[in-house]
Amino acid sequence: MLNELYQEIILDHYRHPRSWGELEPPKITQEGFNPSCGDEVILDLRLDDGRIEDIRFHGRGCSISQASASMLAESVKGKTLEEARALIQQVLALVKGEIEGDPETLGDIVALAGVRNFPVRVKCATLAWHTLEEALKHADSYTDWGVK
Amino acid sequence: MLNELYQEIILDHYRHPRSWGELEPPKITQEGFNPSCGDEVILDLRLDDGRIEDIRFHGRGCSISQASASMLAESVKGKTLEEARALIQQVLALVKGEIEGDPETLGDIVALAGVRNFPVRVKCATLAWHTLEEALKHADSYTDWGVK
Amino acid sequence: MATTRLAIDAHEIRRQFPFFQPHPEMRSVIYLDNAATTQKPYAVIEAVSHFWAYQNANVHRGGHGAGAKASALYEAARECVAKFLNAREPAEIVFTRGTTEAINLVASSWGETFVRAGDEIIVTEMEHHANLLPWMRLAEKQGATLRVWRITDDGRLDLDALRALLTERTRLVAVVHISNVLGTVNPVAEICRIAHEAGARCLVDAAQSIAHMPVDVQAIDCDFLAFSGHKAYGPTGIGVLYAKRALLEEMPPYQVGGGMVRIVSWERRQWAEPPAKFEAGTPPIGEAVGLHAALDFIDSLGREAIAAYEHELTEYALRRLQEVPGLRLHGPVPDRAGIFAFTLEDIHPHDIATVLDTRDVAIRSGLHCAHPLGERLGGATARASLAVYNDTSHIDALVEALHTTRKVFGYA
Amino acid sequence: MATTRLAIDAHEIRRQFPFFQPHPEMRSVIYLDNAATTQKPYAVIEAVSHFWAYQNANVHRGGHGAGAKASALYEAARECVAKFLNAREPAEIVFTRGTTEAINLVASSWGETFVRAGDEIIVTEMEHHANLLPWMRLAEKQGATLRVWRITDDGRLDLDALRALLTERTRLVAVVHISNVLGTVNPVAEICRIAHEAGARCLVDAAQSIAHMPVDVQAIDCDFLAFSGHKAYGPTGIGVLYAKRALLEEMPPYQVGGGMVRIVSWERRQWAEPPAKFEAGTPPIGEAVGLHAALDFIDSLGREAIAAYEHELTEYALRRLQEVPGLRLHGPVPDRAGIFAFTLEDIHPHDIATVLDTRDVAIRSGLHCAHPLGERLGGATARASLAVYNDTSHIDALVEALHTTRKVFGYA
Ligand SMILES: Cc1ncc(COP(=O)(O)O)c(C=O)c1O
Ligand SMILES: Cc1ncc(COP(=O)(O)O)c(C=O)c1O
Repeated sequence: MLNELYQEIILDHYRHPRSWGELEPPKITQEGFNPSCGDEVILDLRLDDGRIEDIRFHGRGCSISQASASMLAESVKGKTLEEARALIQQVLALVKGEIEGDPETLGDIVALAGVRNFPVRVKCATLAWHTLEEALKHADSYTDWGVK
Repeated sequence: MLNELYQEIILDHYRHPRSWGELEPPKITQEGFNPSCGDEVILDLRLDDGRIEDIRFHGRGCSISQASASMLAESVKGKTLEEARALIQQVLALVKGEIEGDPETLGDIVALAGVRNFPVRVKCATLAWHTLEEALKHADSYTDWGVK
Repeated sequence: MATTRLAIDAHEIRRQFPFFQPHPEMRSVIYLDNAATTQKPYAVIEAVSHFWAYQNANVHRGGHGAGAKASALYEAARECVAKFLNAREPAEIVFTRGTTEAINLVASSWGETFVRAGDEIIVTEMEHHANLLPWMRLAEKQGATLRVWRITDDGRLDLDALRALLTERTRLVAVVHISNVLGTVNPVAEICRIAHEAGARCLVDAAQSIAHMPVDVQAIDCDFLAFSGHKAYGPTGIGVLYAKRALLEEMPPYQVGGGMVRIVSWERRQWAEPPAKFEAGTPPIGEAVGLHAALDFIDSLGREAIAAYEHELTEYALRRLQEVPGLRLHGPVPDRAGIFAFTLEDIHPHDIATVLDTRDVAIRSGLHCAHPLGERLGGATARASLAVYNDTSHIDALVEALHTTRKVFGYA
Repeated sequence: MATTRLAIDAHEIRRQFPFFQPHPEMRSVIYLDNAATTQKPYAVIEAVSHFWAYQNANVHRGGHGAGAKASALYEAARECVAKFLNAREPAEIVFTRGTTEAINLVASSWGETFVRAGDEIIVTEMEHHANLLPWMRLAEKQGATLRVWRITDDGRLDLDALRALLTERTRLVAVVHISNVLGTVNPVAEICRIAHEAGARCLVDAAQSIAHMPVDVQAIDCDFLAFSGHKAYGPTGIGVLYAKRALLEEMPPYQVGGGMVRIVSWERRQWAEPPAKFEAGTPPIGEAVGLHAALDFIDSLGREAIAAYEHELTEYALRRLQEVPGLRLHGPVPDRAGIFAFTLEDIHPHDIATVLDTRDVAIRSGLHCAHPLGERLGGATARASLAVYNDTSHIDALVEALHTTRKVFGYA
């Protein structure tokens, strides 16, 4: 069970986060916070023509929350808003055990399914995804990507 | 037991309090209050030459607290401070069941012994007496009886 | 009284309470002091004991499974309260020590932020100190004015009198749902509507109504509502403040400490979201579990059924009390709740209570923490108050003991 | 470790706790989160249940025997606390919800009365939010200045640094007795003496010391002291503020409501005497009964014996923890209490706690409600904390689980 939670790929993303850092403005910044454990994920996005043109993240917290953010950043870059929204739903369902993950389409992300047996850690795995969901909610209301 | 508590003499003092009212200045006023039930007794005293020259009381509360105050006022008027202090100690001991009361010396006051079986009501019976005790504590420090 | 017509069987209900079981150390008591506090069913006592025995851990900021489970139990209690009150969401429920703390919280946090010099606060003449002193103090502190909404001679509130009191400076109307002395059931939904029309907020003190009738915050449309667990078959140490989400958002914290803050550095602080923002320190966790069980107990009987049953019992009590010569009952008749404050001849209420106590009938005497109302009524009163486990035999015992009291005091 | 030399037999003590008994629904847990909250002995759970079942009534303003008995139990709890702390009289003991409320009470009532613009308050860098945020807020409100008494690199307080901070404008020194992160035991008696010499008051946060060593308010000579029941084997929902009588006399009430007022009319109010003045509304009655039982439990073991036992266990833990490669322990060594905040390699503390939880070892992770200290230490830590029912086998299990954690994260 533990080995499922802390798979090599999770630890790798934790130790070597992809797309770590902040974007230069103009950008959308969305902060995510898990009050029950203090985990923090901050996403910087640049949208263009209905696509996530660039994305970076920073934050602090456990391996799960940070690895999950790293996987998110890696996987949604270049996707359309619609594709990103669909992916979010898929990942949330995966993590909650509602669907089985397809490694073909999800790649590294399937490793997040390991939290299923750790109810307390589900929120760590979903934090980044909920944060992106929140950011995209407002996507239509941005006229200038640099200012909220 | 009830009939011991509410003896005829108690009800008589309750309905026809002796020495009810206030004194004209100069006087000592001492307030007594029982926070557990709200009973109130206010004593007005005039001392002269080491004696309780005059005393009045007013207040509000149950039959026990008011009858006890009435008995007090009736019995200490004219007594020396020393005699009054001795009487207070005797009454407190009586009410707490530490001594048997002598009707010869105590008169009506023996009726207060009826509270012994009602622990909650002991404070009602002792309120006036503790109030007098408090007033006499300061007796030596009064130079002018009108001003505390 | 045909209790069989109703779903409530008080005798059956008393079997759910250890207090009413024969016990070698205790004399059995006819308990008519429910407005002060109610007895607790086994279900509540056992839920609390079970928590202390096997589920105990602190909430917030996990680390281990026991902590996560305790947090889940604590939040489940909040959800239960939210449903019980028909709040829009659990975040509108703040746990406090009781009604008193809930109202102090509002007076301090909301009041000191939104009530300014020259503003007005309306309180009724029948308020308990808990819904009076916080507003008196706030008014003094802010230089605001307290306006007293007087009661009618039969112990009711007149809505036209409220309309006459409301001005554009009125910030709040503070009103008790059921008076803990008069038994008056106030039309709080109408009061809120009238207050809102005038641009004022409305706080409802539901301490005496919560366990005795349906209380729906959306139907009432109050801005704030407060109650205590211990008057609703639950433990002491816990109560509830309901407030509309938008109000909680704009209110500053009340107490500050652990659990109500997101970030603290020497330079800056960021408060947590409501309701956490208002729950500094370790909350009453075991007590929340107990309150949850208490509300489940109430729901197992049904609040409509409880109200109907207590209504019939109240009618019976009114009839029987009126038979006692020299008994003067305060409050409206017949339309009222099961709280009966009265005097009997010239017998002081403490003496009434003492005589009744020797007959194992437990009532309360005094000013019932509503001194201004007490003054209006002419001083202390004796008070009997009902709960769902009482029945007509208890009223009979009360009346019998009142006759005894008359005799002890020499009345024919 | 020769536990036989000591009067404490942890195995025997665990038999007094249901939490440590085999239970069909529960996995047995090695509980090392005692700084968050302790488990409860049968004696406490039963005292509380017994109260709810057979002794329940509201306190204050009698009327019946049950009420008088409940009041007596409540006041007996206060006397018990007074003796436990060696206070001069029970009136110096105010019941609160916990440490957090006790300190908020002082900051609000005493602070807003006696701290003026330009005054100074000293807090240490190792304070829990409960003894930090109230002073931050007070300083802002009053225009006073918060001075931070920094810790040394080994996690102690330097008394000369305090002397350098004190000025004639210093009104208060707020200091924790035992740090809930570092385990540092602060010399509070000396700190009080130095504060008093400079004309300042001193408040001691005894949340982490109360159940682990003798605490004598006259020996410490603190002006205020606060602790929580739930960290001392008692229930949640109750805590204690000790304050010197003269201070309570001159402090205005904190919350207002029933029970803390003698007379209320529309024109005037007269507050009750302390401690009633500070206990508005129905107090935590059942919780006070539980706290009484909890302090009796502690006294049945003896605080000297507890301190000696936990000291030996702490020494053992320090030795064993130092064997774990990559483990970095915060706080002073060797002279400290049984609270161990640490990091392990680059493994995030939440992950440490999760791995330990799978091994049924319950610890806590995070910033432990002491954010400024957390910043100083470099972020979140894992924290294990001891109580009298722990023994060396628990430390062994902790160390074993830490080795497992290393392995899971790929450390040899
Ligand atoms: C040192 C210290 N002070 C204060 C507190 C707050 O105690 P409570 O949450 O019981 O109010 C704690 C407990 O977390 C603590 O460890
Ligand atoms: C109408 C009313 N409001 C408020 C209170 C105060 O409740 P608590 O003492 O539980 O805070 C009471 C109970 O005495 C009450 O009857």
